[in-house]
Amino acid sequence: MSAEYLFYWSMAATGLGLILIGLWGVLTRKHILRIALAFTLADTGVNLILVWSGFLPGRSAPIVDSSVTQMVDPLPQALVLTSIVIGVAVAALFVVVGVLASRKSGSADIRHMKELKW
Amino acid sequence: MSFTFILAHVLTGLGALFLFASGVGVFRMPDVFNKMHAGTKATTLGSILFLSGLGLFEPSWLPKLLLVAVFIVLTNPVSSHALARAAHNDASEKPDNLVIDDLEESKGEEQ
Amino acid sequence: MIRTIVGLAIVLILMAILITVVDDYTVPSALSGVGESYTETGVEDTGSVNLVTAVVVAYRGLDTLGEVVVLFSASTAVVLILTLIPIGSGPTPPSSIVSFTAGILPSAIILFGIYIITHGHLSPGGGFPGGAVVASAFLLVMLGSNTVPGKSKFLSSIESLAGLTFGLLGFWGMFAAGQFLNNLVLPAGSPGRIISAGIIPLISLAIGAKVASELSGIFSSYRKAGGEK
Amino acid sequence: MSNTFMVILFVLIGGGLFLAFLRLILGTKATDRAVALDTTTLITTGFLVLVAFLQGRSMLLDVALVYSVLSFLGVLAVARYLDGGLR
Amino acid sequence: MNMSLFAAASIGTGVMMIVAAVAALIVKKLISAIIIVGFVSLSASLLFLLMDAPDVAITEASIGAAISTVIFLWGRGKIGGEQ
Amino acid sequence: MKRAPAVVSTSVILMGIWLSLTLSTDIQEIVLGVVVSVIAAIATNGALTGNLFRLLKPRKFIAAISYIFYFLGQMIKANIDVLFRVFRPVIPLNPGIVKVNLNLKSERAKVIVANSITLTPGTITIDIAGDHIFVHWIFLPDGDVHAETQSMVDGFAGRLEKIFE
Repeated sequence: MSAEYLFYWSMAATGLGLILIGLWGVLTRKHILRIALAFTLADTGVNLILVWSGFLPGRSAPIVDSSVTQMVDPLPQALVLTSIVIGVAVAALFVVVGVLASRKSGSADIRHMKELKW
Repeated sequence: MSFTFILAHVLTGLGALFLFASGVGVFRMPDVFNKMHAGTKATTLGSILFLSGLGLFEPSWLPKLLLVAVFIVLTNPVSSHALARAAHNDASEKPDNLVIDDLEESKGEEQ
Repeated sequence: MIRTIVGLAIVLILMAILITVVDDYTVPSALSGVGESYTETGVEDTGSVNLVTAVVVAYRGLDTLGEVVVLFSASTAVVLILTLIPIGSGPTPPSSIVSFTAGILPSAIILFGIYIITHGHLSPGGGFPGGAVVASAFLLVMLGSNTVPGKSKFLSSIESLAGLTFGLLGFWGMFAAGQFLNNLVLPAGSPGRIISAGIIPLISLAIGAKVASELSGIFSSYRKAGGEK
Repeated sequence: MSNTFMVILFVLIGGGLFLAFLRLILGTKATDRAVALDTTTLITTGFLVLVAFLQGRSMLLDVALVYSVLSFLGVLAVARYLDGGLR
Repeated sequence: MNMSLFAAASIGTGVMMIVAAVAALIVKKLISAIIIVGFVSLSASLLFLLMDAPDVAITEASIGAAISTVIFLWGRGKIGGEQ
Repeated sequence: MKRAPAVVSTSVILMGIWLSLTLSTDIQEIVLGVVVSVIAAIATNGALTGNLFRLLKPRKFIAAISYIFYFLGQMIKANIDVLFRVFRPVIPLNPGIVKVNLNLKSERAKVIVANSITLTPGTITIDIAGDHIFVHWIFLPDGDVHAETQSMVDGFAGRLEKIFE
């Protein structure tokens, strides 16, 4: 149980935990905005896992400098960078559609949004 | 052990102590206005001391750290004031342990 | 109740699967092949000191263009749907302290956002976070007032111009160097200065303007749907 | 900076952060939570600067700057919402 | 030495994030949940910095702190709370 | 052209911010910084600082410096107060909101006073309405509460009046 080991795995555990909690929230909550919040949490967890997949403890950030010799993988970070901005646009869309649906059905509870069922 | 070195230690230590005190205050104080007393004053001075102390350890960073500190001094009281006003305006959020409340009276006069 | 139990069961099953997947995984000691080659040759290839920006803008520039299109369609959808929602009762006016602060701070925040955008190839940052910071300045203006902004021709023209710039820079690379979004149609310069890394700063500016105008457009249409008191 | 001093700084800042976090989770009213959010973000700004210092790279300070400016905006947004300014 | 401090910091932040995520889903008022999710986003930014990803940290801070909070608050204002 | 001094002083301040952001004296950085800060100052009409040239008279400059030191002294006092308060087993509390006058014309001066009060011993500003300011005390002072609060507010307002006249 070296410090490196704990450092590396705590990140993965956090990301995984957030994904699972977000999934649980999406499955069990009833208020539409609560589901959107759970979705955002799962999104954060996925981003953490993606960045973690390119992370090596003891190396430095991928910005070249005279003092830097070994760097972490820049590719997952680049993917996550775009994913975060997309995430907020999708969350905005989620909220707006939720507001519209709750206006149509008269309640924010998803059990009352019958017309969205197929 | 130069003077700057000792001063840097003292400033960072005091700053961290004030940040800790703000956490304790926010945790222990009973209502929202009193929480705000701890959460605003102690974090502001704590951040200034902590950042300038670290700036003495690494003098080339000092301008940027002071910029962060100035931003905190400018913005922290404003957000705290906005929260206080919101807490007072909202009936369900307002604490009930106030000895004197002139603001409530002047609101009553307006209506 | 049954929903909670079923949800918990599904989550637990998924957790067991994930744990078995990562069970025999150890802390790696080297990067994957792609990452290794990016870190080794990134600076010579693109001239950008910040390798993440190099990947976002140069190596994977086409993906970023698609991503900007996704952002554009999402924000267009938001603005369209917002017109279907009935207009509300309008916000209350802020206190004079908040409105004064919201009047003075935006110039500093915009300067800061432009710093993040233009130094994307030198320090952490780039078009996406810088654009978000510039949009936050707009958000601060919105929080410090209770009026509805006028019809923003300026915002939409900035938005179109930024998208057009991105596309044209890409085609310039295609015609001059035979590759869409070729980075080195401009000289790479000496790494570590502002004018270096080919067209990366220009594309960062385009992305920043695009992101800032999209997010500001979302905020301004929220405010319009809120109505006026 | 000696190791002992660094540990002391970590313990003090982490302790403050944890206590403010507890108030964020337990706080009975929404404004209590908002005050706790304000405090946690400011303590975390200090923490970010400390991390940048330990890694010895001045460019990481940009993160702390963005963090402090935008966390102010987040708290202000919550306050304005509670005040009826975001309708 | 740095490594063990960073390990402690990442474990502490991770525990806080998990607890806050659960709290955000079970807390009564939606406005409290929005505030707590804002905290989770900001802590994620700290974790990204510890994972040597300053670009991602800056983006997460700039998006998660103000912009997504405002979007959710607006939706809360338009829909109304639970019950 | 009435705003020209304000625009010039704002761009100077923004240039200072830019230099401390970049931590570099490369000629390209400086040229870009001048361009960006002038554009930002013109676009926001010099709102960041207002006209700073008025402060260049020696009397006002000294007043500004003395205000800063007075404020820093009060702030350190406030923090020692908070420090000793939060670690007591039972926190001494006697809270109340007091309304006092604030006779300042300039909006900027009012905001500075309100923010200073928030950062100094035992008080935060709750609201400003017209010429009145509402102050929350964590522990109400002995004797006449309104007179005490008025003298505390005037401590700031009187010093600021010298600068903003």
